[in-house]
Amino acid sequence: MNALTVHAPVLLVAVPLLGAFGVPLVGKLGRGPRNVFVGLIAAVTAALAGLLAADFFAGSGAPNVYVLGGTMPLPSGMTVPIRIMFEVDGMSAFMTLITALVTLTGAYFSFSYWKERSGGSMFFSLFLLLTAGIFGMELTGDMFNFFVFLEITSIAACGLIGFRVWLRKSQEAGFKVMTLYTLSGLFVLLAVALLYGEHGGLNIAFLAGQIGAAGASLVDKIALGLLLTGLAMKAGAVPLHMWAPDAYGEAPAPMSAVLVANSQASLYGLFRILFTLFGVGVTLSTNGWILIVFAMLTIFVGVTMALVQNDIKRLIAYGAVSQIGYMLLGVGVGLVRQASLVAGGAALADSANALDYGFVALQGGIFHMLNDAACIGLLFLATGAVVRASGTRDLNKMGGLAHRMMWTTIFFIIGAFALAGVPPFNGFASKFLIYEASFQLSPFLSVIAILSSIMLLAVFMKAFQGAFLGSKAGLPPAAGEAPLGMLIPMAVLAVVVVAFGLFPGFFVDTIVTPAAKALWVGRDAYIGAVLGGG
Amino acid sequence: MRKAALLVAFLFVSAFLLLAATSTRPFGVPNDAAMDDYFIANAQGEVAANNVVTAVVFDYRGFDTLGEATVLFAAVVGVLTLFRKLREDER
Amino acid sequence: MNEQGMSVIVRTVTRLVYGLAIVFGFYVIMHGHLTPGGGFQGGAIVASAFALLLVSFGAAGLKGRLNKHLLQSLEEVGALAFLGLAFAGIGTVFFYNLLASSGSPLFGEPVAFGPNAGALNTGGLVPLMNWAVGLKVLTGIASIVIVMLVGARKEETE
Amino acid sequence: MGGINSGFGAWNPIAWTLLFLGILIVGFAVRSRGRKDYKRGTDQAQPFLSGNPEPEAAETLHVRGENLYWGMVHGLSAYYKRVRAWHTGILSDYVAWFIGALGLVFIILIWIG
Amino acid sequence: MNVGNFPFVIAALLVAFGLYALLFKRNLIKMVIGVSLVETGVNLFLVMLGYRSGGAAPIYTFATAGERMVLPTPQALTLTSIVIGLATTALLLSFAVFVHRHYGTLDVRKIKELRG
Repeated sequence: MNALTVHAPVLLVAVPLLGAFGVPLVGKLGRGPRNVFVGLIAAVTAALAGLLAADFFAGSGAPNVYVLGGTMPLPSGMTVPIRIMFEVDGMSAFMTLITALVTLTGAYFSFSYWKERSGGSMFFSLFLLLTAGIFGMELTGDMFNFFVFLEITSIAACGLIGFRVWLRKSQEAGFKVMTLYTLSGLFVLLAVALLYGEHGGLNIAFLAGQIGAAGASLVDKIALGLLLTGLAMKAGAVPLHMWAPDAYGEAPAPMSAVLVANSQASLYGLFRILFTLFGVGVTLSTNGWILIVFAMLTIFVGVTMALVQNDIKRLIAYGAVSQIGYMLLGVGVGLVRQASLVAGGAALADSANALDYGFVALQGGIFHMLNDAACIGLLFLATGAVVRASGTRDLNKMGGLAHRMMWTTIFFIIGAFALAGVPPFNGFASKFLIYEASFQLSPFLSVIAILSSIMLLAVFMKAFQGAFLGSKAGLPPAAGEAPLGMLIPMAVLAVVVVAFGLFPGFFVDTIVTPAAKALWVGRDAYIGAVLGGG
Repeated sequence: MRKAALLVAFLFVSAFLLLAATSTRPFGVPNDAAMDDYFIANAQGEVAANNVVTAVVFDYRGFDTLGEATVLFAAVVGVLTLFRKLREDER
Repeated sequence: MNEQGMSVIVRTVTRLVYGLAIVFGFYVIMHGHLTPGGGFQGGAIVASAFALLLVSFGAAGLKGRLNKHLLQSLEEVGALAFLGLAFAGIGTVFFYNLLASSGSPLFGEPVAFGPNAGALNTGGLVPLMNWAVGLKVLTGIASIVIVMLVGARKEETE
Repeated sequence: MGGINSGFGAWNPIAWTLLFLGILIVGFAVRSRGRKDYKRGTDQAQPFLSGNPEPEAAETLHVRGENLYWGMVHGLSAYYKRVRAWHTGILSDYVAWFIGALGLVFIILIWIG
Repeated sequence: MNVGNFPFVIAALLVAFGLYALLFKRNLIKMVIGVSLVETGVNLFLVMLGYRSGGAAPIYTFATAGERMVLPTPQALTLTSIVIGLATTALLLSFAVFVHRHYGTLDVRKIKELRG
């Protein structure tokens, strides 16, 4: 048991990889063994993530380091780490929970969703590769290793987007998304190269120590710009969001949810760069304002574009884009507040200002990542069931599905209300924190955020009215309730949504606050865990 | 008009790239080579490999190599996925 | 490039060369821990030999020479072997090179410091990983080339 | 347990849900004291569309998704014309936005910040 | 002889050329070429970072005693990124094949069904 918790970080990457390499071989035995294998791998991965998170959140909160191929972080007498290492702090553990939730439900949803498709084993192989890449992005403590996992997610995601070869739009989306992903990945690589040439190291903690000691040079700032833009692109922030509706809309329904988790992993990388790599010592308040401008554009443009979509998956996809903005808003407000506090010489001790509005904003933004993953996952799965039942994605040709599929309707309503921030669901809990904190920075921000949230409810009501309401006269005769294999994952996500909505305090105290502290005050601990002392 | 704005943005980015290239340390004199000197000094002792680059690729940074093999695997699976044989109802 | 491939000169030269290229590729894989090169480079060389076959003989000339499904299965085997070698040291830590200079008869010999001729029997897990990666890369690139060529061929005829 | 506190505001979903349930109970209590002479199956159950007969065809029974919020989109048409023209599906424009944003971020980070 | 930063400037110019091709070329294949140009520039920059003036290849088999060697890490990183570039290029090209199969054109300005 103890050995398992010690090796959990690397097993989180290695087990999905094992599954991905093995699926094509197991798939030769037929669909049954393949599904059992994939289900087993997904369950084991989720269990490992839960184990890792439970072990961390029960522990002292100090980051634990896993050195790959070596026993100690630093060889004797060295000040620079030479091996790749995984570093798990509150934020990483929190993100692994999100990814585990989305990938598990997506995998089990896919079993009945892909029953009558060709190339199923390739589908699951790509899915497991995507899972492994996301976990690696969230756990690694090495810049170049982060880039490698970024590329793994890019290629696997594009393979999944273009999976339905017979749809011309999917191929178009695949080419566009692949080009943009590759470009952003190359900019990240260029930034890594600049940092390596400047400091002669690749470990995030080492680089953070160097930059914190010497201050950010010009080359460091250019690398920061490259990283910021590249990761914002991969997270889908307006005006770099154009690929996102194509990707989420054209990918198979369960994979759209996983793609959202992928965007959130890039968002995590962005936060890691801004808070840890270019952290408290050299944080420029302009960083926070860049994030806030991205966030405002993302929230407003995403929602307003969603309102005029007539393709239901594209509508949900624009809703997902707008939700990325709320996370950016919360964390950007926290970054600006942190920079001003540091500039004012105030101590960031969490006891002193645990309820400082910057910290609350961080809590809200981070909590909203989890809520958004659950709600968007629920909505995409429900949309997949709807599209499968009605045989079309055009809202003008749908209608009356509520007569035939009651449970899907209920799940869709829950997801829509939760994502639009209707109390008492979980979306409101996190948006509440974001509103109140951003109001302290500038009322304008929270006004825009609240208005867009209301507009998002209108957007989902449009989807709901177009797809579910109306007479059953226009329904295709085959349209019926989704099979149980698709309903159970939706039910799991719905339960998660309601639980987070009814007991937000519990989850905020147990898992969100450590993650927020990791960004708010955790920089020295992150560096010290590798370099010693700090 | 649109093309002009594009050109301006492109020139800006290129200018900043050139700025980065010129303001980094000069060619041939590394800033801080402690990590690489460690590799050169200890590759034979720890990995027992004469080729230091291979020692780095497969031992010190072996996990990157695993990820690299994974990327290649993902690309192969992706290409095979695109060119796979479709069922009749999927044409 | 028509169905029969290219002219007789090219095909003759290919017959002479491609075996040589494959042998050289495997040499590069085998001596990855001693000389420049390694699994990726050697695998790419072998795959380039296959690509040479494809270009000169065309997809039709490849029948019976290369089996696509065999290539794919071999690629998965190579990837799994690499992962398994990474798992070998999980007793200590993932990717722990437990064979290096352990005195075991398999690649376990320690090497003297400083320039030396080098012995093939050194490097611990590194040569094994070279073999796994080499197998994976040559099969992977070869299958990519074959599949894309055949797909593009179908594109032309359509 | 349950509630969250943002330093100057608090939100306790349990309390609000209970309050909502209480209001619901009161509403049902009031409703139960209503008239009892409503009969199903009679003309009372028929919808009264200002005297017109009830339409039969599906498209007249259901407002399609596109027509919903037509007025709002129409009112915002000036904004929507611009923002939809912005979303040309051309890959070069996506790359152009990427490059432009990169240049702006460089300017902000290096000249201002 | 001291060449200053001239090699880095060459790499940056390669990246700029790739970006130019991505921005101003209409053909999908040319855009893929632009992507791989950017990639080549980045790889060149990365591998040049490892050069130590007067250094030899970091391989002890043929080395002479007491010789200073160039940094091995950038070479390893470049090997990785080259393979990654191969993978992305292969996937991009096969996507281009299918886009042409569906749309009958490779002009990027005609492939815009996913807009709005």
